[in-house]
Amino acid sequence: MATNTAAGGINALKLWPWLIVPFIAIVLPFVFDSGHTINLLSHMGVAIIFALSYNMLLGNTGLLSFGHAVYFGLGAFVAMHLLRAINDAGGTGLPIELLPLAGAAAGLGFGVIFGSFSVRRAGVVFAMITLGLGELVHSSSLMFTDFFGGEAGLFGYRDEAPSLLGVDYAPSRNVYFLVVAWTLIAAILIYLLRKTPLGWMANAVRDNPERAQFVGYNPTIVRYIQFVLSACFAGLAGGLFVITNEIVNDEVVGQLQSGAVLLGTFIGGIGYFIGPVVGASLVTFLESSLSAHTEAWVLYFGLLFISIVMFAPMGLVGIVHTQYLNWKAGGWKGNTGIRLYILVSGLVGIFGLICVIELSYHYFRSWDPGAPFILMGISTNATHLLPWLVSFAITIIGFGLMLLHGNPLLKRHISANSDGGKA
Amino acid sequence: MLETIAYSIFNGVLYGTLLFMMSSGLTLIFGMMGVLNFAHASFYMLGAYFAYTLGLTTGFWLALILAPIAVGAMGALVERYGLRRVHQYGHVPELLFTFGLAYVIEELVALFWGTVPVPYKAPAVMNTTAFTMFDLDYSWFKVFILLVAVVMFVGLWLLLMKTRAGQVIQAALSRPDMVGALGHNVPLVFTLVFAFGCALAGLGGVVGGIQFVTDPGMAFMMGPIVFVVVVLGGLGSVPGALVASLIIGILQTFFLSINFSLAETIGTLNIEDSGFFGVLWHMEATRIAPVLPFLLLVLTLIFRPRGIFGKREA
Amino acid sequence: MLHNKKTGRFAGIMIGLSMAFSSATYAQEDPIRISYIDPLSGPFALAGDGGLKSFHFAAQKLNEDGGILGRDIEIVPMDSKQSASEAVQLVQRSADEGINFVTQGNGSNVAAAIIEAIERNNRRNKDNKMLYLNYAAVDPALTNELCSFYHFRFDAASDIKLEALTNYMKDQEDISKIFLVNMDYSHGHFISERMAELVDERLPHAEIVGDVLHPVGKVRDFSPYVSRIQQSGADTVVSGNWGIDLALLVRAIDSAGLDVNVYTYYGGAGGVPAGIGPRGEGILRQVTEWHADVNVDEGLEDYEKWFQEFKKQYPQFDWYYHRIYNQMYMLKAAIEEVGNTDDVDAIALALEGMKFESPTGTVTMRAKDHQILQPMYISVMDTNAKYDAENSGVGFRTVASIPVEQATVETSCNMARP
Amino acid sequence: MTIRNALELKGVKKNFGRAEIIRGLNLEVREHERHVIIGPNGAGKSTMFNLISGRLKVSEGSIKLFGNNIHNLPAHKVNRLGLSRSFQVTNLFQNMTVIENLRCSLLWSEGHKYAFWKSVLGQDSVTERAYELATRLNLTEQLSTQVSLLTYAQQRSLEIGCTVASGAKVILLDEPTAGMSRTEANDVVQLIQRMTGENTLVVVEHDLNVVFELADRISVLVYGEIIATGTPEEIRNNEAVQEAYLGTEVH
Repeated sequence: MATNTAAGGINALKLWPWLIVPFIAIVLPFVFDSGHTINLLSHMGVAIIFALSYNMLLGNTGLLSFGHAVYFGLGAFVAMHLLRAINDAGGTGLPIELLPLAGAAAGLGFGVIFGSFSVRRAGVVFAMITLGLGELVHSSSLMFTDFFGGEAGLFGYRDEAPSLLGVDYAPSRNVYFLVVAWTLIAAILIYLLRKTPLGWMANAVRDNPERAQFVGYNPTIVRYIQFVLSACFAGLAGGLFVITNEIVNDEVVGQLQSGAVLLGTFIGGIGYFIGPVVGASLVTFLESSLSAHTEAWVLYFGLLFISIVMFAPMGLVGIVHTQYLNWKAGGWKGNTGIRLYILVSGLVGIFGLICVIELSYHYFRSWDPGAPFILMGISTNATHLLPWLVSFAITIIGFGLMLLHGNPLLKRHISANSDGGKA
Repeated sequence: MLETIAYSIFNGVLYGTLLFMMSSGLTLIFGMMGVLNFAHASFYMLGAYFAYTLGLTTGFWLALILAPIAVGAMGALVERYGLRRVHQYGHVPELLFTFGLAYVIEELVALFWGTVPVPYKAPAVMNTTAFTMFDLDYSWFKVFILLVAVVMFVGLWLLLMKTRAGQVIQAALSRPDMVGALGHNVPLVFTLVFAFGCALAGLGGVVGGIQFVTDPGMAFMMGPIVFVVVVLGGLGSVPGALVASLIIGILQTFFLSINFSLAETIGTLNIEDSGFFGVLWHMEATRIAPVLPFLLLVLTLIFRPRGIFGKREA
Repeated sequence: MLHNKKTGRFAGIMIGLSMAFSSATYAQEDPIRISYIDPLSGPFALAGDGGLKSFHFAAQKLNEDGGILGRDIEIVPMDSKQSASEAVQLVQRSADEGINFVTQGNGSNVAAAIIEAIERNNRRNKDNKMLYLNYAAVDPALTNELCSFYHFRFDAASDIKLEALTNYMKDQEDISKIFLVNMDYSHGHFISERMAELVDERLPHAEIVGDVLHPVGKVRDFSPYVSRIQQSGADTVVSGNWGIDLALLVRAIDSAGLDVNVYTYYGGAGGVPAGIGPRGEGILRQVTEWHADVNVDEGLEDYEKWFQEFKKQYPQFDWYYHRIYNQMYMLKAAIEEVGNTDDVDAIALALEGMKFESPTGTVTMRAKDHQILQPMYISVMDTNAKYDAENSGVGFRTVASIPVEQATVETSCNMARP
Repeated sequence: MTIRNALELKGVKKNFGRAEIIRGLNLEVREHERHVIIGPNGAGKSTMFNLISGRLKVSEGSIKLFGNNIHNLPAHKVNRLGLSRSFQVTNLFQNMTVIENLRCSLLWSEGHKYAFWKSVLGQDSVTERAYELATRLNLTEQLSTQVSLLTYAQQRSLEIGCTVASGAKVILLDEPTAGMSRTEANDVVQLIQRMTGENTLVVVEHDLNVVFELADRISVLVYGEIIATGTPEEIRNNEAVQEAYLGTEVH
């Protein structure tokens, strides 16, 4: 009995994110009531499902795909054709709430077909096949205009379809709640899939395909089923995308879409269930907001991605998690100050780097580099030496302190402590 | 038809040699380090831009030599301070690193040189007509491209076959795990090979930037094709890269030069130009040509993952 | 106003994160804002950048003259990344910020999506209607099947350009064999189909000897296409290509020493002159509503000053989009006639059928489909032109001017009006 | 003789290019016996294991497992027919814990296949057997330790456990005591005896103490051929063996 209670306690502990996150998700649109923000939130939902499905491949099975948008996009097209048929039938047929299922079915179908020859090998061969397939499907999207609607794409109307719950889906907020519901369903299913024999063996095949063979599993079939399920969820995300956007065109199957999901998933952290959730939300948000504030957003994006790959391959969630474990294990004891110092000096360095980049963009891209412009609240002139000197100085001092002073300090402190502990 | 074939072969070879300049570097890097360098085409782009900028002061001929060296130096820096760090995490992060690097290089190029194509041109003397074939003029520059490619292939071959460094690289290509056993400084060898591969791509850029257009989009467009060449030729095989470059060059040129579709050749058979098979039936060869490399890529990987000349699978 | 944009841009990334959520409510006496939704990053950034600078400049000039109803005009740049779905989101954002006017030009697919998004917004959100001013998307469908009461096109549609072009070609007896090279999407498909009809109808002395479609932005080596042109014996090439795809095509034609004339839509913009340089001289022709040397040919002193001022301010670019001039002044006239910016329906009605005295002649916004009708020019690349295009050392010289009557096509538009 | 053969190799050959590594190998392993393969370095012992377990393809000849041909079958099919193996180098799921490794090894033999509709942790029989195995392996203390953090000897015993867990009747162990101290090796031998019980066991081993302690019968592999098979006693007294192998190693 005692163990049972303990287990129950653990379950309750593990359950709280599943309650808190949806609660926040439902409250959010009442806090930010602009249509654009709600749309952005809906897009995050779609991106989250897509990224979670992607991580079923990359994180769980170790399959790096450069063409996952194929399943997202084909799911979206099939769902869109269905929506248009519903529109044409005067708003009768499948209820709009179930439309994503059509996308999921399409994703599943194409996953079955394309997966059959993609997953025979993992690693680089798989990556290259998905790259080639992605290009092929994207190219054919402009050739087969009957199905793909050419480069103009296809339109449909979500409010001209029957609703299961009698909701009017014209306002973005109602759509948002539908997205939250589907995101939650998909997230729970994907989470549960990780707990099944297939989910376990996917991890096993990722780590050691040979060993998996010697316990009876065919790695190709494990990859294949995992791939098909992943494609199915990608299609579901695509179907949901149709409802939020009401337009589908060739870009949903394109390379940029495939790249974005890879970026988001990796930035969040492929080793964690919530990694893709965090990453997809962040990337969707940055993509729509950063570009409104700076020309250099693609560069920032690239730099963020590279830094994650180089310094934190477990992603943002990984950073937080390791620090948390470290803190819990008492690793912060006596050196919290040093850690804070490293963090602050790192932020100073980043601040300086942003100044340098913004100065460069003004200097090289502006029609009049000499025109005064506002940098971090201060009016400066990019043709003068001073702002450059200051920015470079801040960058160098920030990163210099972090790398040459803070880090060694922390290392010394830790090793001194552990030596002391042993002695 | 003879005209078309002769033309396809000649122009295909020309295009193929350009592909070879880029892919030979990539195949060396992959064969040795196992890194499928997504940013390889970015180094090709840097070659073109460096040559353009250097050429403004030093003239084309000096830039032809200096630009690849500069690109090689960049490559060395990237390997030393970027890839080597990521190497410990495995091949997927390496791939992702170069994937991100490609974005960053493109942005930086657009920042420094602008989004407009730069007026990078061959010296006037090379724009004169060298010969005329079937009423089409060929400039000295095209002859020059062929020449550079031949020199490069011979140079590479000599380097790999006749020098000690080449022996080490060859050994590494067939058994990457054994290089350490040869008693060589493996990280240094890696850096040098990466730099050398990048320099080769840079050389491709110096020439390709003139033949095509030097703009920040050039890497994005060339990138996937280079992969196709490397995979088709067999990862790590330089002769394979040459053959694959030529095959793709000639095949693509041929598809573009002929007027062919199933409907025109066999007859429409009352098949309408709609629906999946209908569209395919009426599809003209010219519209398929650009997709052809990717079709080859997928088919190669399915049926012969080791490529034409490769000894081991990817 | 430029200053304002910079303030917004450099407010700092950290602050930026929180800013995106604060969908600020604006006071009424603020500037009249126009969202500029075009690619400002990525491979198409160049085109978006040029358009943005032209709009900034036009707004600046208007503001110097007192703006509209005494209010300044502010161009709000929004990066569409050349993506239709991104553009749909940006329309939504504009609506949230209370912006009534949207302008866009790059890509008819994006244009179609914006029309849909605005129709949808105006139906669902009656207090905050919007107007779409299209300065460069040329798909005829936008003023035919897809025509909308809230969409106005200030550029000549593709069918009008072909009309003007063939009206010119029919008097050129030396044109006998025409080869079509176009991009493999609806824009190119339209030209290939419509051109075939027009040649049949109108050019008894000419025939089409070849018609190829190639994928957008993927071809690096155009020499195979050139070989086909050569084998067909064509003397004239017609191409709707733009950007790199056109630059590479013309370069390949030049380096093969082929003696053909290339008639294009976009020979003077989007990096083409810079990409081709003097090699396009005598080969490259374009059909446009304007080019720099029209100033000289027609003695437009005031407009030449406008052109020069722009060049001085943005040395990398040229004043290429004459339609932006038309668009801004016609919008000004319409708003001033109505007296406010909120009654979008009334402004649309004011724009309908409006006649405007443009430097190049009278232009009319056709009421039936909201397509502008204007005189057109055929010009050829020429090193002797007074003004270079994109600092390439070559400019354009007028070959023929096409009066409005010869640059008009009937429309099938049957739009729903409020 | 009512005892049937668990494993039967007939005229097996294997070439790598021109080099013939296995040159007409014949071997019979009886059911329930512990059969040890010995031989000098480079004799082809590991290659033989790789051929049997489906890791390599046979150039010529046949391999039978309980009368079924298994040569050139993929490894997972060989496993499902009742054969499992360990490796010279530790070969586990490095990112998983001890108990997770055991669970993974049990899933197929417990008939769960590729199921994605049931929870692994909900399968009581798997859990039960995994804990039982862990107890027999003396790894109860390390249940939730990631295997990469185990000691070498612990990793080796876990590997034996995983091999047994997969439910195979025939188990191949490739140098289970390689790189271990004498006491560790003794522990492993006991562990093997304890764990494998009724199973048929084929072991490649260098340590002759281990060999003679473990083996019911011994085969000697020299240059790709079996030159002798017999009880430990017979092998000890076999002249050919002494000449070819024992004589050169045990001075």
